Amino acid sequence: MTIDRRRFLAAASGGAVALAAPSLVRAQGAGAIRIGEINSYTAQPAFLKPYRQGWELAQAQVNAAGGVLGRKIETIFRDDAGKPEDAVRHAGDLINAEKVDLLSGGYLSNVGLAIADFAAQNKRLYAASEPLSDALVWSKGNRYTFRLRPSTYMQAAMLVEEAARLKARKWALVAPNYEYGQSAVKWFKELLKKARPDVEFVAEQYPALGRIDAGATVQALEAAKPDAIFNVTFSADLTNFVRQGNTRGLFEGRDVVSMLTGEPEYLDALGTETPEGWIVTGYPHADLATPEHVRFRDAYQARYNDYPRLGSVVGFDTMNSIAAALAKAGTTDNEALVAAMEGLTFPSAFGSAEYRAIDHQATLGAFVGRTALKDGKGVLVDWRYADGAKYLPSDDVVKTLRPAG
Amino acid sequence: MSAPAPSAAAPVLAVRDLAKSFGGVHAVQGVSFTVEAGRMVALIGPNGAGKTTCFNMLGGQLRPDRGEIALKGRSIAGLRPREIWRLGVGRTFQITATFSSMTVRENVQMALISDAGGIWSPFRAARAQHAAAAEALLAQVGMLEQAERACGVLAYGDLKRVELAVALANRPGLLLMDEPTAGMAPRERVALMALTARIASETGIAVLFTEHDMDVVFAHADRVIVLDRGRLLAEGPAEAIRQDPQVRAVYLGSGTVSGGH
Amino acid sequence: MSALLAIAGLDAYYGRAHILQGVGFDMGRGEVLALMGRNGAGKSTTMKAVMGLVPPAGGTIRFDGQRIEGREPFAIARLGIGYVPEERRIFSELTVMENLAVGRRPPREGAPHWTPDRLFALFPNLGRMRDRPGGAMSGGEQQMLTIARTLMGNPRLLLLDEPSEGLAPVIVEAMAATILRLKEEGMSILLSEQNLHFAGNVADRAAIIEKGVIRFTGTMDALKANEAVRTQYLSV
Amino acid sequence: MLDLILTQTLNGLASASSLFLVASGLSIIFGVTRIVNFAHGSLYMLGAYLGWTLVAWLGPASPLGFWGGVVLAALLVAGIGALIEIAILRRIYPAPELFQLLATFGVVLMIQDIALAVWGPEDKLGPRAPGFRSFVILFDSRFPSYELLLIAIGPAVLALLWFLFRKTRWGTLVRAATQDREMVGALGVNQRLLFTSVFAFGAGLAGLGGALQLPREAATLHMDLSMIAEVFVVVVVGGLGSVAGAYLAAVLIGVLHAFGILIFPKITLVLVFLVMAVVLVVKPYGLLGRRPAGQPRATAVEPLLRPADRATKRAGLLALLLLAALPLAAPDSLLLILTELLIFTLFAASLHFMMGPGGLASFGHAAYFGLGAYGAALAVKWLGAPMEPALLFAPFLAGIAGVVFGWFCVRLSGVYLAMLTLAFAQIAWATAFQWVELTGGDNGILGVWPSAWAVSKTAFYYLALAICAACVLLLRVMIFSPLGYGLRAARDNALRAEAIGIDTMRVQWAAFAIAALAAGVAGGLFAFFKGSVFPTYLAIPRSVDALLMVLLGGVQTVSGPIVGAFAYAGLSEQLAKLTLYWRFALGLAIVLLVMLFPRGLVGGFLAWRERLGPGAGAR
Repeated sequence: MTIDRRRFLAAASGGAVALAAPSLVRAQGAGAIRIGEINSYTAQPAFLKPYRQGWELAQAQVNAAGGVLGRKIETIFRDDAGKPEDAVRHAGDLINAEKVDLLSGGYLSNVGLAIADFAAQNKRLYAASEPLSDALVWSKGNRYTFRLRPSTYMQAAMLVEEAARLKARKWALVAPNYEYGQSAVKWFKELLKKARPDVEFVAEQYPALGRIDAGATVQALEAAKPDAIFNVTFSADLTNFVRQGNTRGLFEGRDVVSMLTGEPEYLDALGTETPEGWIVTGYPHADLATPEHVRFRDAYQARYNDYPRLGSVVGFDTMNSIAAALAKAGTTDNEALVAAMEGLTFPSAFGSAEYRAIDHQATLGAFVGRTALKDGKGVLVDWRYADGAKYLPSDDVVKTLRPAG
Repeated sequence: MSAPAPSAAAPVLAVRDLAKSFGGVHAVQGVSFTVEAGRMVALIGPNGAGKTTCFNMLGGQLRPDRGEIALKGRSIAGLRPREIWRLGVGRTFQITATFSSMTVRENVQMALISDAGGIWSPFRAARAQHAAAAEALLAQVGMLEQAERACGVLAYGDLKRVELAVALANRPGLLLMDEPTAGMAPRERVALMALTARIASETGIAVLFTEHDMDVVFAHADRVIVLDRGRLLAEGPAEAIRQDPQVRAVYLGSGTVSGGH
Repeated sequence: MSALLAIAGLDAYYGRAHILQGVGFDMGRGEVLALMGRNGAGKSTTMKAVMGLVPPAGGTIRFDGQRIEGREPFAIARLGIGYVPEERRIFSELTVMENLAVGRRPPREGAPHWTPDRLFALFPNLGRMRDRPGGAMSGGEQQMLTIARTLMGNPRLLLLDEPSEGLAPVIVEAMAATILRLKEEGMSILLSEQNLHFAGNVADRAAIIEKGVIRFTGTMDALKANEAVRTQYLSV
Repeated sequence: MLDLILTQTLNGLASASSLFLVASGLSIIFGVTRIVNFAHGSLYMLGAYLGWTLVAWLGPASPLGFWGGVVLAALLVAGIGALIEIAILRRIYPAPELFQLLATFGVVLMIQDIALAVWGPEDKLGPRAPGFRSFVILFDSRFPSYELLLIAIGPAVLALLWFLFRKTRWGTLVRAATQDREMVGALGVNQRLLFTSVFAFGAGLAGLGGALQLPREAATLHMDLSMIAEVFVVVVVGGLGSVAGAYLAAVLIGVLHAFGILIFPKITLVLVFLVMAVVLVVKPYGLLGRRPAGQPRATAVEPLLRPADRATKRAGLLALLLLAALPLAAPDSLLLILTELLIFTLFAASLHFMMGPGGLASFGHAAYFGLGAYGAALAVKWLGAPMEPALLFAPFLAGIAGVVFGWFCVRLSGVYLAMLTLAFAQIAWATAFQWVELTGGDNGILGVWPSAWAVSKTAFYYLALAICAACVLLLRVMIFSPLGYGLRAARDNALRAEAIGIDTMRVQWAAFAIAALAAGVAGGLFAFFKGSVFPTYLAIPRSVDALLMVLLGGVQTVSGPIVGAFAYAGLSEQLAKLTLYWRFALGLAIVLLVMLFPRGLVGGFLAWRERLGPGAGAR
């Protein structure tokens, strides 16, 4: 169990802003548009510190350009500590006490689902930035919820494309035992089986999130003698898993396909332990030279004297997409906002993307490549951009997947 | 209070061949004795002689390995304390056992409520139940003036009297008193035992007590049972026991330092 | 020569109950003083206050001329006061030898020096059960062990709280003999007692306490002669 | 297959070592001070973080730098332990067990924020140990040599501890103090120093355990509570105070984990707590533990419990009227806060019922709250029930759990009982967490919204007020009924209670079930209030919330839980708004409250009123 970080909002994250909010309101005139942003700031700091910085960069840019609808944008940050219970609590507080206009955020999939359900009940727009669960827009999708990042389905599809080309027939799987892990494994198995009917899955491990017993887990995978491994763990679980796997030679002579591992937030933590040649989704922050990205990276570097992580991009893009929706709707009325969001094209650090009207999923893509060790740091090499729009099922299939319509 | 008629012929308590061991140590081995209605019987002996073990088997706190305990002809060996109590055995403890979060009156009420089988009513106020009967018992032991005090603040001697009132709440035929005067001043000892003797003779209760104070034993016991190393060493009227050379050797000593003037 | 132990105006509370109300008496070196009184009169509390186990609310306690009230128990013990509590409180999980080891302190000037061997001479029973856990001993043996354990600290003053309570008469006689032996060694002993016979056998002087106040001090003979005091505070 | 069994056994043994180091420290501290040190996991975490810093500073590549850093970290943690003992625990040894536990929980909160401030939120992966970077080939597979080292360290420390406790004077004194600390002092041993040294020693073991983890896993801010939960299991399974038992249990749990991963990869958590419950049911004092010997020194004398006097009754009625009138004036946000407070008040009152009059300290009361919530949610999800019947199903499920768990729990008392309740709560939590098909696991169950008439905040507020007030009053009536008296009788003196015909166990069992039922009502309301249920509803922090509310209010007063619920929930709410480091502040507040109000707020108030004079009136 994780520690009780209930109402930890004040601590590492948005407390100062939340506290200072009344004075800010006065300083900027009473008309600021208020966004209630809930995220696992303390539970997943590696991703969410950059996320918040990216967010604040975008907000500063929007406000510097005169805001939206002639009003500034202001964000109340709340920490859910990785617990859906706390997220729901904050959502209620943000709407009822802080009187925010809309909700955003969410890192863990279960947290995202909880906020989405709350948003639907309370008829508030919820711009889900990071939670990857497909259920968020499909099986449990609702009118008020939109999601920015490529879902587990999309990322699984991107990875399966590579995995299907491997010779490996016997696969072992390891995934955190909650919504994101379960859904990633489900799609990976389904899609890979479709692409390669000859594969079989010989071992599956589901450590509880944040509690992996890495040595025993590695041994259990090793015992199944797979040709390849599909990994979904991330953060501290990933670090511990990789170290034990390296020592025990689990990855030697085996292909490893791994979701999210190419993101700088997780590669940085691995440092010299970074395994080479894993097929991963990620973000080549140093090498990506599109004009949009360079502009973003320079601004970020200038403001924070640090390179952006993927979290920075997600925060930046979420904020910008909300601003774009507000501008398009011309009002903060949530029903109008929902209408504006459907089919909204918005600028992103990876180029422009769209919130699909059919399932509220954005078409933002991800980078697929291989891990490598360079100067003691993990990097993403041989990468390509996989456009999200290309990794979604056909509209007919989507309609069956999304009962909410 | 209705009581069985005193009868010397039928013993209230008849113990036969009682035995108990703890991991190879024979704490009590084959002890037999009887206690008659209206009589005060003292159980004495050196430390470790088996008095408390004996008492705990009579009260149900311990299960005997062997032997028979008959209460008015009915076997109670191996029954639980609460079952034994329901059959009419009152008990006081060496270290007084009362309910500290209740007043003196409530302590007695508690016993009366339990006696009436009224524990399992969750929605009535307990304070109103059996109040008069509780006060009558307290009057009997001379504690009525202190009825509203907390047991936690009572003097030791008073606590012993409360315990006596509680032990009498189920109109027992047999009263077991483990070291009833331990830790009391001499004057209090006499008062308590005189009170007990009076109640015993008035109501025909049989009383069995253990005691270290030989003054108390020889002043109040109708009969004395001496245990030594788990066995019955001697049994008889107080005066005979006091003179018994065997008892003097293992227990009473020369009498120079510890009473029995 | 000043008194070994001089108590004056000692006040102590248990919660809100005023247990000691200005207790005062002196004790000479090599003397055995019996502190007498009924249960709850304040005997044990007086001893605990001397030992620092009950914080005195007022008054002074001098040991060998030195003020000791308010000090911690271990500091008081190190000055040479040994305490044998009423409930014995031996370490039941520890063996006889280990129990003695806990009490061991360096030799002390002006006090007999005790070793396990010397103690086993005094309590032959204990010598036969050196490795027996304290919990597996009879009440009388435990009482002997608790005294032996305290003696290992080589005290100059021994506080014996109700040494005869709850013991069989024969053991009580042995206890009296032990106290007399210790007295021969030059030990000063303060004992609390309800039993006049026992006190009469071992003590030089008596102090009678009643409701936290000292009502009488004098020699044992004076007490025996004073019928009025005996009946008022002690007698049957 | 055999190879795998052997390797997994070794993996289990390696995990067991750190577990054992931490557990033995906890066990030793408990043995002497009788304090269940909740902060022991925090000391373990500090060991890891300090180790990380020191090793980096001394040079991770050289053996001296690495091992020197590890040892230094352990010593530093020992010093921190000494500091905690001197500054806090030393002052509260006479307080009741649970209060001490509460104080150490305050320390947990403080250390969490301190660690966050010092090391930041990122995980810290330590370097590999020099000389143990690689692996050996065992049973045809690679086995890290560092894990082998860990396997050896466990028994080595066990042997060292045995020697220390059996063959040194310090050990003899510690064992003596375990039994009777006051007597040890009266024999001339500076027992304060002894206690401090024991605490420091135990803390040092935890620190060493933490520092030794560095090459295995990253130091994170979550280490503390996840370790303490496991260590509690180990210590309780092994037997509180038994070092050898702790080793045995650590090995058992470690190996169980390793094989659980092979056989039941999805229910490893349930498995561990299930084993704990089974051990406690079969051997209530643990594998090598013994029934606490002898008399508990200075048994707490419980104060008189009297029905409310007229002034209190009036105040209560007034408060109720005020609450009823509030929606006329209060904004929605305040109503939401109050609705939550009302639900927590019932939750606290339900725990108080068994803990105060019953003397049954539950450490896992969240189980019944959570099962109530899940009862309601499952009824909605699987049976499609509307709110009204679902609200009835909530206490039903919680009550059944109360009846089943209670049957086992009332056979124990004190810390052992608290630990068994914790084990059951963890089973319930782990089930909710890992039985994904039924409960949705970590995703929880969403869409548990009230019926149309109760959707508005005002309507739901009135619903909560009516149900909570009725239940709290009912609990109050029960406290003063014969059953409540019987319950207090069983607590005050079980020997006497049995000797006057009271079936103490059955009475306590009933109280347990009633408390569970009431907590279930609160949980059911909470589910509809929030619209969703999650495993966190049954987790340790929620149980601690309940304990805090009851203890802060005062266990031995009837109004305590009500005051405590408002005080605690209000306090944490306000602190969160006032300071960035609210956990530190809350922890500090808890520690101070424990030191200043050992009888709780209401208890303290009553004592104060009593001191004003006899004329001030009864309770």
